[in-house]
Amino acid sequence: MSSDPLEIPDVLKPIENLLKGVAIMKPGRVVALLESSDVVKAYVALKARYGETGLYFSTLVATDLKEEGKIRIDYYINVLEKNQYVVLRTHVPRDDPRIESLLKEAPAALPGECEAYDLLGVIFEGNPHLRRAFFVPEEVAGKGIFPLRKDAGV
Amino acid sequence: MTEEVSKVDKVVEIPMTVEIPVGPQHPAVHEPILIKVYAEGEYVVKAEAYTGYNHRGIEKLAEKKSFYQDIFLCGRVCGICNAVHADCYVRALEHILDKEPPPRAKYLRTLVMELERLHSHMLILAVTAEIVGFDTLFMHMMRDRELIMKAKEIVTGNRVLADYIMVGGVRRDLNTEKIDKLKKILAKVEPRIRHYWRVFEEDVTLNKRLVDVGRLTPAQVTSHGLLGPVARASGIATDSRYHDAYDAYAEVPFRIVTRREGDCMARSLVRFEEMQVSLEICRYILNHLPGGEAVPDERRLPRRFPEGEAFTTVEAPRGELTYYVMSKGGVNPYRVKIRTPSYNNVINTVPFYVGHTIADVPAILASYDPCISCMERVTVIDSRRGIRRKVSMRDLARGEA
Amino acid sequence: MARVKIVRYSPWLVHFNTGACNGCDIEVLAAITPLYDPERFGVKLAPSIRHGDILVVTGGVTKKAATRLKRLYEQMPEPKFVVAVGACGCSGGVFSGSYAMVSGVDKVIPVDMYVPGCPPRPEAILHAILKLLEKLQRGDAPRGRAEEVMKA
Amino acid sequence: MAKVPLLKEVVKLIFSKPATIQYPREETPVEPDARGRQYADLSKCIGCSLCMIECPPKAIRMEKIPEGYEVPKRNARKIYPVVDYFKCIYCYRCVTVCPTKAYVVTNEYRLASDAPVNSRELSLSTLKKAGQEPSQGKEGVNRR
Repeated sequence: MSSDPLEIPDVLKPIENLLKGVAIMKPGRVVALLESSDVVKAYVALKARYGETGLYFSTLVATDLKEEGKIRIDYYINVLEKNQYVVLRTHVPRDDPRIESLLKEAPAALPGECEAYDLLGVIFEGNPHLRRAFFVPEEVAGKGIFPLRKDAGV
Repeated sequence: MTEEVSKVDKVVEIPMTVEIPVGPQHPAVHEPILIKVYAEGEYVVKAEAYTGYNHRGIEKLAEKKSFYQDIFLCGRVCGICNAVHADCYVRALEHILDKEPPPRAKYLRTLVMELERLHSHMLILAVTAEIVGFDTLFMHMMRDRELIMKAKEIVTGNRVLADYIMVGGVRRDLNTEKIDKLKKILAKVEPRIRHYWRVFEEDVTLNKRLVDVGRLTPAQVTSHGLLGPVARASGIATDSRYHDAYDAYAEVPFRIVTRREGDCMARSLVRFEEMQVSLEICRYILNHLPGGEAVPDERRLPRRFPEGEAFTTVEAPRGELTYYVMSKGGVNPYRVKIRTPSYNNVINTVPFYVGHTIADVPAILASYDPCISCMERVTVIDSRRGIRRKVSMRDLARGEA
Repeated sequence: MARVKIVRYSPWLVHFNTGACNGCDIEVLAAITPLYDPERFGVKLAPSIRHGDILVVTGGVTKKAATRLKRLYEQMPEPKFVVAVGACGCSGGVFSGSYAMVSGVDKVIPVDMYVPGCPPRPEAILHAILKLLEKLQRGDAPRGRAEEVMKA
Repeated sequence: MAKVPLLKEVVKLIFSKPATIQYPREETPVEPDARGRQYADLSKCIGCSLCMIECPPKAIRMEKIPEGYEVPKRNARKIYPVVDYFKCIYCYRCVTVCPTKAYVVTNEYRLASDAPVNSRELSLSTLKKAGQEPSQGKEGVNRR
């Protein structure tokens, strides 16, 4: 993992000034480390560069990193023009996981955000569709348990 | 909003158990989903999706089971595209282990995945025919689909759930006798597919029900993250087989099928052309199968995995399927995230029902290829009289509700 | 008992997915297609639960689907029979132990015939239905009803 | 125009035989190596429990071999795996991880039953009872 600007791959050029670091995930995915407040800006910059039909939002992965006290959120974006996957990676604190919603810029983030809220309790500010029991059975959701957290005990 | 609701005179609830592979914890791939459609007269004014009936807690379960047990668990996320799920997960494991399967195994994996695409596309096209009221075509297509199921049985040992892919290779090999049998089956299937293709292109009923229905523009496709045949029918050339060139797709010749129209008919025709491409890939593989070992000794595979993470994609019959696997060492994965294509294709397209007639809703939904076996019944609520009644999807499609 | 006799000649199936992976669903669908043709035995898919005699349940029961399954079962006319299809339907299969599952169908409603397999072949589903018809021939009461009688 | 292919099809179908397989009067063709029920051959089993550990749905339980059977010496703990066919997903992981290749695989799929079925009888039938020949030879057995 390095923050050397010389190593910034071509595909990340539009968000160069927001980067905190760059890494590579197998097999050959470019990972851009960002502040949690910069994710929407980064997506907008990528969209401005590659165009509305030049990229699409693919997957949102939220992972509970219990030992570090953080929840990691990865946004996977497929840049069709460069034929490359870009991962916007950010961390939010585990006891108050809040992040701005990407819904306005990418409607495709809807199911991913709803799921991350229901299963891990990440709050996406500005997403009106968040609700518990989207997927989780009411019995579990009613107790305030987020099943994918490592200490959920289910 | 309130004004709008007061104008609404009919509320249609569709608890169709459409199988969305909704992925979160992933409910099964095919999830029963409830789409509530608010209609004004015959026209839809608002639609909402409710999900969770099929949420089986797979992602949590995957963290509790070992890496190898998860191969079989992932295969059971979706019964229809099971080999694709297993392949995606296994390739993630192979990236973590830094292991490369032998070329023969790569070809065999590709063969199984293409057979799966064939049977899945045939199923959804048959169901499309059934939903628009062409039952005979449904029965005929299902009859010929049995040939492909037979082919799958010959290769993998089971008609549906393949359980064929293992870290470092596949679990069964082909011999010349089996290859001959497969070639015969492919030769039988091809004229049938061409016949059905022609029926779809020329039949009056199908054309009336499918052409110009559920049109999507390329910008809608990318902004809403739609995948697979749905995206390709609108002119977006997205195909993981090309993006990632996994397994044997780097060596096997194939083409990405796209169309420009973006309506239900275009999606059906894209599927037909893809079946043609799949047949060609299968034939190429059977003719050019490399020699060597393909079956690893499962007793000698490493039990413990190193630390690492991998994100793999695969082109499932319904679109791009992604797996994220993270290992912190040991025998269990730390995180497995599954995002299935129907998850995007069904939930994100809910707003696009607005403006269509109620009878078109099932036809549009079928063209997104949710898993239809579960689309069972809908409830019609007449909000003036407050009466609810349940009708079948087919009656609804025929306008009898 | 007289009603059981009537059902014997032409039992109608109702198929319900309670959280299956669709593997069993497509095999149930395949079992009603021309190659297997259960209409030879008078078996056909009923359009609504209220016309059905045999409820074919595929998949392990998720907690959300369990209430729906119970309601459906109550809406069926007597006498009613239940066939659980697939490893998940029989016992929860590979999904047992998850927080979202109740597991097997028999945890929710009484089951008359189990069809193991993952997924069972269409022939296996036909075999199960034939076995159930044999049971009817002998005049066995459905399990669900017998239990209700015992309770009363 | 559109009528032509359908008309041809109709004529063809009128003169063709029905596609239906007359099950159960007629056996349906099943591949000889299709994955059907499997059970442990106790003359080879060493009671190592690996299949139980690896089984994805945890369908295998290790049980004590009852009295009166001649147990091979290698099976020191005198235990054997019992497969619960209601839980089994027929993935054959147990078959492939077995260190002594003790599992017997068949293509038997007609397992429907109204009471739980498992492999206890089948497995025990592969062992000699004190002073008797083992009752081998089940339908469609092919060994790996």
